[in-house]
Parts: sequence; C-alpha cells; structure tokens
Amino acid sequence: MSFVEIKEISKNYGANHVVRKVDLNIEKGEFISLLGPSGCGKTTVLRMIAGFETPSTGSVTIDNEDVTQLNPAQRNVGMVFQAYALFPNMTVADNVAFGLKIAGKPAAEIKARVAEMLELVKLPLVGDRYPYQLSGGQQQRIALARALAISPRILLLDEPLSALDAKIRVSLREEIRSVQRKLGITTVFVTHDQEEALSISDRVVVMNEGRIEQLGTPPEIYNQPRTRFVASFVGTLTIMSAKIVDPVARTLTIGDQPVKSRLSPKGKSGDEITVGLRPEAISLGKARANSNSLNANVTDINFLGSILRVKMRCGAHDIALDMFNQNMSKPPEVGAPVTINFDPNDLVILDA
Amino acid sequence: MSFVEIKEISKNYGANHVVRKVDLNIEKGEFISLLGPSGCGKTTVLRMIAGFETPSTGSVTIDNEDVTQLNPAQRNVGMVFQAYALFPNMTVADNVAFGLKIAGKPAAEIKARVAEMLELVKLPLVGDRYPYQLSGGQQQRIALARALAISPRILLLDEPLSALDAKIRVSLREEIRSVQRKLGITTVFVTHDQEEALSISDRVVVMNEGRIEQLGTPPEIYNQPRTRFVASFVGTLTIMSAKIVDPVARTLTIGDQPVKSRLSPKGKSGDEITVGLRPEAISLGKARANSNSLNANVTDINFLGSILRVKMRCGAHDIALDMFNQNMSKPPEVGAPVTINFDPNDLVILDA
Amino acid sequence: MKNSKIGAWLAVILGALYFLLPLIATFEFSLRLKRGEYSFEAYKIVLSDPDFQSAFTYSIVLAIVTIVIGILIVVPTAYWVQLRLPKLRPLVEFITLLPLVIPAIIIVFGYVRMYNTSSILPLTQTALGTDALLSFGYVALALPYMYRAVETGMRSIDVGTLTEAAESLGAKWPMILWKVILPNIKSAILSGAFLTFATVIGEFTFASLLNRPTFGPYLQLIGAKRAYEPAALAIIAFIITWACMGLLQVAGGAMRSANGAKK
Amino acid sequence: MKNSKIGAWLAVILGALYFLLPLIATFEFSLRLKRGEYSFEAYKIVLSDPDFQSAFTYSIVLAIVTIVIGILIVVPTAYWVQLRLPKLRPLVEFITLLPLVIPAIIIVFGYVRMYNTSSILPLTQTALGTDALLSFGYVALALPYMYRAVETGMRSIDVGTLTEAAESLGAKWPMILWKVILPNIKSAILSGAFLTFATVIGEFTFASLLNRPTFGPYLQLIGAKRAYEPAALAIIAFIITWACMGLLQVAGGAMRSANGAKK
Repeated sequence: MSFVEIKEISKNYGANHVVRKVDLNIEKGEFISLLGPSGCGKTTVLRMIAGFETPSTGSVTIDNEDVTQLNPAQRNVGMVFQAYALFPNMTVADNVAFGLKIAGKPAAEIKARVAEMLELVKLPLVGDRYPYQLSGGQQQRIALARALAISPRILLLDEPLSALDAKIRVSLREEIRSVQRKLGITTVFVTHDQEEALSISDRVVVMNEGRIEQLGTPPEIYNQPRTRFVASFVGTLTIMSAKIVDPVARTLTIGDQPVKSRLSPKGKSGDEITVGLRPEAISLGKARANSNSLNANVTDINFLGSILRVKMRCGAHDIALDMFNQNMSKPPEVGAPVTINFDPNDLVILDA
Repeated sequence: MSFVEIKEISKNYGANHVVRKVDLNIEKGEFISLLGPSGCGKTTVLRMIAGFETPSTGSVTIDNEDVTQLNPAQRNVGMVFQAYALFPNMTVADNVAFGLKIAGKPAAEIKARVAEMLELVKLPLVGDRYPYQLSGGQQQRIALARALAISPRILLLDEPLSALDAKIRVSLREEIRSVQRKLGITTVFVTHDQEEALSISDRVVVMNEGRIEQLGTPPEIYNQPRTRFVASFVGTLTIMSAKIVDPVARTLTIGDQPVKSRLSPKGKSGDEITVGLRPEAISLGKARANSNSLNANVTDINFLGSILRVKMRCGAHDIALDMFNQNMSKPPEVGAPVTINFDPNDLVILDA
Repeated sequence: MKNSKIGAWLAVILGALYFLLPLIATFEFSLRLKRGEYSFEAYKIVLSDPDFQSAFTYSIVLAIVTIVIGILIVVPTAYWVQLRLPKLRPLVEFITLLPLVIPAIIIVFGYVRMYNTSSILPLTQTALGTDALLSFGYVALALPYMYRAVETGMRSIDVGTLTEAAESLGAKWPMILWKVILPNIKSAILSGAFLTFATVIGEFTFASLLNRPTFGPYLQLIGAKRAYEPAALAIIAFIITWACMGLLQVAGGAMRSANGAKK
Repeated sequence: MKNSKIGAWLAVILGALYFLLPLIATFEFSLRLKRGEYSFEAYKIVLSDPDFQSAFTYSIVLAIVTIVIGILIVVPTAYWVQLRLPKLRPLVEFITLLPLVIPAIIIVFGYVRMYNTSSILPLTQTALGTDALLSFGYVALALPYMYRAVETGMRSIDVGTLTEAAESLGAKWPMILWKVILPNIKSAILSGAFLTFATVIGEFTFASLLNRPTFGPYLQLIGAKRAYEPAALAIIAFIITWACMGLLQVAGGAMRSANGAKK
C-alpha cells in the first residue's frame, strides 16, 4: 500500500476532459514531479490531491485514508503556490504561525515552531518584516516555511519557481530539494520546466492532454523516452526516419548509411521507423569500433555559451550535435564534411 | 564613421540615473545585443535609439544624421515589442500594411510588399486573420513583418521572445537571425537571457546599473569575462580565491594545490586574487601534461537532462563540473575522491 | 462548497428582488386605471399626450448632444493622461468623481449665478443658451460613467505600446487616435454612452431649476396631477433604461470576448 | 511630446474649472449677506439654526446605518461571486449598476406602494419603519459605489489564491473572511463608505417623498425662503464632501502604495 494512492481520477468541466483516468502511487518520502505543457492537467491533478477540486470520478487516498470528499482544511496538506500567496496584512512570523494558530497550539509552541521553520528556510531574521519587504525568492521561502509549519502529511508545490529569475530559480530548487530530504516529507511538484523536473525529483510523471505519457526516474525519462511526445518535450532530440534492414541483427539504415541499435526494432525488414538522437550523444571524429558513424556536412554553428551546437545535414535529415565550448578545441567549419559517431545505446527508437 | 553612433548618452529621471554615459558604435548590417538584468538600462538605451525617450545628455546619430531631437515617426526605425503590440482591430495584412499606408504608397505596391513580408516570416497564408486568431509566436512574426515592411534603417527588438514558450523561443530566435542576415539590416536586440544574446549576435553589450560592463563578440564575452559581474551573469562560473606564487612564471595556488594560468596575474607573490572556472571546462581523470589538476571530493550529482552537474569540495571551495549525460559513461559516486583537470587557458582571472 | 454556492445564489436573488419588487408593484399598479380589470389604458393616455412626446423628444436630443460632447472631452483626456501623465491619474479620477458627490443642486446654483442675465456670458437669457448650459451640466453629471468606461477600455488594450508601435511606423497623433485607439475602445465608448443616455433621460434637478421641458419635470408634473399615469411613465422610463443596459451588456460582452480571444 | 503635455495639462485645468468655477461663484455669493462687505454671517445663521443641526445629525446617523448595512451585504456577496461564481459577475455587475440608471423616483414609487399602511408590512406607518425603508433605499442607491470599491479591492489582492492558502492551512470560511480578506480590503471598504456617506448627505428625492427630515429637504426648504443661506449651505455640504473625498484619496493612495510595494 503506497502512502498516496490516486486511483483513476478524472476531471471534466462539461465536455472538456482536463484529466483522464490518471493512476499514480506515491511512496512515503518520495519526491514526484508532474511535468507537462500548460493545459496538460498537471495542476488539476495537484489541486485534486489538495482538495481544491473534486474529481469527477476516481479516488485519492492519503496514508490509508480516503480523502476524496474531504475539503482542503481537513486534509492536512501543505501547499505552495506560484504567486507566493503570503497574507499581505501579516508579518512573516504571523504568516508562518497562521496554520498553527488555527490548530489552537499554545503560544510558546507556536513561537518555537516559527523560529525553527525560519531557520529551516535560512531566513531566521525576517520574522518582523512584511511580505512586500522581501524579494520574490525570499517570499517563496516563507511560503514554504508556512506550508511546512503545520507538519503536513504531504507537501504540494504548484510551479513554485515560475515567477522567479533564472539564477534564483536554480538556487531555490536546490534548497527545496535539500529541505525535502532533511524532513523526508512526501512531495508533489508541478512544473513545465523539464530541467527543473529532472534535477529535483525521485520520479517524474510526464503528462499530456490529461493523461500520463510516461512515469519513471529522471534518467529513464531522459534516456529512454517511450513516445515521441516525451522525446520532444524532454530535452532536445533530432528525429529521423530509418529503415529496418534486419530486426534480429538490429541493423538499420539512415539515408543510405548503415547503423546499429541496442534494442530490436519492432517491424520487419524494409519497414520505416522513427528514431531519435540527442545532440550531446554525438561526437565528431573518425569511426570507432562498436560505434555508429554517419557522414554529414556542417551547415551552421550556434554559440550557446557553455555549449556549441553544430548543425549538420545528413542526407534528408538535419542533425544537431552539442559540444562543450572549450578554449582549446576548435569547432569544425561551416560547409566542412565531417564524420559523426554515436553509440548504438544512444539511438532512441520511438513508438510513434 | 559607424552607421549608428551613440555618444555619451545618459538618461536620468530626477536623481535616478538609468543610463550613465553610454558610448556605442554599430556598423551597418551588424547584429548587436544589449544584455543585462532588469533595471540595467538596456531597454532605455533602445528606446532612446527609437526616439521614445529623449536622452538627458549625449546624442544619437543614424547614417550620419543626428536624430537625437527627432520624434519616433521621423526616424524610420522598425520596432518589435515584447507584447507584440499588433493592432487588434486590423487584420494581419492591414497590420503589415499600416506603415506603408501612412507613407502614402500606392495600393498595388502595398499589396506586393505585404505578400513579400508575410513570405519572409513564413506565414504567407494568414493575411486575412486577426491577431487574436494567431499563436504568440505567429503574432511576433507578424510584428516583425510589420516592422520590416517600411524598410527601416535599423531594426530594434525589445525582448521580443520573453513572452513565448521555451521551444518557440529557440526557433523564433533562429528565424530572426536568418531574416536579419537575409536583409542585412542593422539590428539592436535587447534581452536578459544570456543564451539568447550569445547565440544570435555579432557583438554583445553587457550592461549593469546604466553602464556598459563589457562589449565584445559572444566568445569573447563568454570566455574572457573582464569583471566579476559579467562572469557571473553570463554562464555559470565557480569563483575561487587563489594566491600568486610567481607572477612571471604565472603560477598560483588554489587552497594548497599549485595551478598555472595563461595570463600573468596582476600583483606580486603572495597576493590574493579571484579566479573563475567554467563547469564545462573541467574534466575528470588523471593529470595530463600541461594541464592543471586539483584533488577534490564529490559532494552531489545533479541530473539536468543533457548534462550531469557534479559538485565537488576542493579545500574551501565548491567546484561544479559539467559532463554530458551519455548512456555509456558512468558518473562518479558521491563521496568519492577525484582528480579534476583543466587547461591553463580556462582559468579566468577576474579584475575584482 | 455546495453550501457556499447556495448562499451566493441566495444573495444574488435577494439583490434582484430588492430592485425588482418595487418595480413589479409599480407595474401592477399602472395596469389598474380601469376599475376591476387590468389594462394598458394608462399607457395609452401617456403615449398619446403631445406634451409627453415633445418632452421625450427633447430629452433624447439633449442626451445625444451630451454624449457627443462627453466623448469629445473624455477620450482625448483619458488618452493623454494614460499615455503621458500617469501621475495625474489620481487627480483626474478625483475630478471625474466629483459629480457623484457634489449634489447636483450646488452645480446648478453656481451655473445660474455665473450665467445669469446680468453676467458677462448671459446664457440663461435665451432658450438655446439655457439648453447649452443644461447639456454642459449633463456632461458633468455623466462624466464619471463616461470616464470610467473609456478608461477601463483603454486599460484593457495596451494603449502605450500600441501608440509606440504606430509612432515607429510613422503615424502622427490624430491618425493614431483615429485609426488605432478609437476602433479598439468602441464598445467601451458605447457603454459609457448608454449610461449617459440613461442618466440624462431620468434627470430632474437640473432641468427643473433651469426650467427646461425635459422628461424629468414632465414626470413630476404628471405625478402631481394623476394617479396611474405616473406609474406607467415610470415603467416606460424603466424599459428604455433596461434596453440601454441590455445593449451595454452586449457591447461589454463583445469587448470581453474580443479581449479574451486576444490572450 | 511637449505639445501633448501642455494639451493634457490644459484639459485637466479646463476640467477643474468646469467644476470649480460654479463653486467659487457660489462661495463668493454666500459671503455677501451683509451689504458692501464680505462676511461669514450667512454661515453663522445656518450653523446656529436648530433645524439645521437636527437635520444634519439625522442624515449622519442615516449615513452610518447605510454604510454598515451596505458592507454587510456587499463584502460577502462580492467575495462569493469572485471566488465561486465568476460566471455570475456580469449579472451582479448589472444589478449593482441598476440604481445608477433607474431614476430614484421609480424605486420610491414602488416602496411607497409596497409598504403603505394597507400592505402586509406597513413600514411607512411608523417613523422608525420609514427610517428603515429610507436607509434600505439608500443602500440600494449607494450600492454601485460600494460594490465597485470592494470588488476593485478584492481584485487587487489575489482573493482566490489567498483563500486557498488559508484553507490548506486549516482555516474555515468565516475565519478566512475575517482574518485574511477583510484586513486586506480595508481601504477599499473605506473608500466605498466615504462615497456612500457623500451620497446619503446630499440625497433629496427619497427623503422628500418619504417625508423624513434629512439634510436634503432642509437645503431645499431654506433655498425656497432665503437668498444667501442656501449658498452657504451648499458650501458646507461641499466641504464635508471634499473632506470625504480627501480621506478617500488618502485611503486609496495607501492601498496603491501597499500594492505597489508588494510587487
């Protein structure tokens, strides 16, 4: 029995099906991300766990208790919103104390708990300030402290980093992960940012059009995307068509050049299939043993800072290759013929 | 004589100095980005070129004509806004035709030019639609077409990609670059996104607090940041303190471990200086000839999708290392002692 | 959650009753001119009264003049304030709220004092002058509604950026106002116009003190002399008002959906 | 750009004159009670009139009662509509706009008809009953201002998310309304209250038709009998109103700066 069990929940507003039969089990202490484009239903799933929406069908169980019909105040879950949602009329300390006061805790206990929480989010000295006196990142830390003060059974985070600047976004996400590990609290995190989801989670749930597309650990999602949607939504992927030569020997051709794959392609000799290749899985240079190699021509080079993206034409396909920008290494020249190498492991065979 | 000459322009609102004596020459056909955090004055510089703000001091010259006192309608510049700013009451074709109608061109010429512009932004079939019927990316392409229709002397882009989704942002920035190259139009692009600025520009102007911090080609800005601000704003940089051993032999110590630099550090033996190291410039493994090596301990590994970021402790410093996520390579384990290598070229010596 | 929904519906229904019950009572009474049966006799009498016809026509003309002057004053002012003088907005808002809180009687007092027959500009000497004065008074009275409507309309489109976009394409001020701003706040202006119309049709104090034969004083005159006809008149006024409000909602809805689609 | 600034200032100044000139004329006239010199004699007479004092006190009490009832009706309604029934907003806005466009005279007609001495609820039989009716009428009259103010206040804070945040921390509805929502829309409520106050103090039609001794009918009574005192009364009414508006601006400014800082 998992700590949180979501059974076939659906949500529709009239004919508009926002969530379609989502099943999800979350273990105690796990950090789960719901990842997908806007409108994929990820936030609605989170809001059904929190109790802000009632599922049209299905049930939500937390710690063996069916909470489907309970209102949010009865569920004992902590929630952090994209818009911070601190109470503007209260000091930081009063914000953090709010849930404890509602629960009728004694004043001394509240005071100690507030201090502990502010310490936890590394803002021990701002208790007397008002929310508008804090930066966005600080406000979101306080919102986290407020949500955790009531010792919730699960922590729900609804795009908590989207309103912040790039640098703060990275540091706060590491902060959230470290607080979560320290407390061992079961956490559900909603985001549309794939790097965020991959870097922070134990498992990632990729959603699209109200359904779960793929569920797995970050490396599984990234390295073995099962559908074309996951492959293109998570990371960059060059998508090519290939032709099966021998399904048993796992040999294919791309254009007219032979390559090998690690997994057997589904289909028979001569079938067209779709394969993908990550820009960072490819390297330049002479063909090596056991690796695939293709001949291509460099068409463009983009300088992206830490990375140089080399764009190449290989038959009918445009292939992208990423290499680190290092002072020593020289990028190839535009127009030059090159040979690219990649491991059979890195050739992703897509279902559709 | 450069095509656009900006001479010591300043802008202050009362005691608030938004732009402080900015000098900038832009060559004909050049693509220049103004990069900086919000409030650094980059947008105000752009607006002074466009004529929406009048400089408090200094002058703007375009094509040998001093335009400092001209109003925007007299300058013949094309402007694209973050908010698209298409006229909601007009069709796409009428939007693109607006500037031509104002200029009193004959109807047949307008019609041909509109068709040409829609072709240029690869949306030839949407002329009869209204802006609200288009996606954000499409609207921004139309805004680009509208700005270019009047054959402006320069094209000004004010964070044109900020309101768009990540994937569309990348494809539209490549589009903008290719249109700019095709027309050879002098372009100034304002952004707070360093990858955007590095990937799209001929030269990048990094601004901070109303001043130009550094001006150079993208690789110059990225590989040889001159100030701590540029180094930390553009890309990721591990900042460490080092001690000069011998300024002539270019030897330093980080912690107690000896390293070499390519450039001579300013100072004498025993002085403390600040150095920086990019996460992607470091590699794991045994010490190689001519390269620096340091001993460190792995403290954390972050999976970021295409990249694994390895965090290490080296004496008093936290060092980050980036490696590509490849199915074949195994990341080191947390807690393991490792030796890291980097080229003397990659050790950045910061002025402050 | 379901309880709160019932509560909200209850509040809405109570609010509706608050206004509708008096209306229904008035309507019921207006039908009772003939003893023992309901009839529209009172309406027939009212509608065939030539005084009613002239008073009503007069009020409608006044309303239209007021609307035109109001638009000419409000639109450029709101545009300039929003574009160039955002700091002045509180002041302008204050000024446009004044008519809501200065009793009409004070404004008229002042007008009569300023433009009487012995003043420099003796507007009250002639009927046309008084009419001009009256419609200026009405412009003032309707200012809050017109300004609010236009201002809301301008805020819903990004006036500043649209203006800059048009400027950078070479357009000048009158052109921008006419081609870019006006077409996009059409429905806001319409909604302000309807509110102005309703205000002018129902106004009494100004017309009565300046002694002009509008619909308001006519209503009062009938009210003093007859029993059922005033009720019928009140219902007629309400229907006209209601038609205005309906159009306003349609205009507002069109504006909202256009904006919604834009996002 | 400089031309347009001058134009905008000119528009603002003209607008100000539009309202201020009649006021100044009235003020100047009110000082001329004593022949050949300016004096505050008219004010002395008015302020020492016991009828003025009682009418004025009566109006203030009515205004306060109206404000309290208005807040109790508007705040929960606006909260529920914004939170649970956003689809109803156009309808509720329509209802709250009704008093602006239904002439007051119609509402009173209906009230008198419904609550007369022969009806089921003969409110007009007793003075207290009529007072109750009067203040209900005033609540309706002031509804647009109160509702708009409260609704704007609620929109400026993110009512929905704040409510959800409080709910997830275990708070129930009355607690959320009292501890989270009300403190954050205090200044909006205050601004609605001031507008209500100004409306009630200056109102004439209701009070006169229901025959209650408020400030409005007193003003009219004096206006019919005297020359200079009404001008003085108008100025007094204006000063009170102005004080209200000033407080409103202060409250609004405080709200705005708090919101500005929040961002």
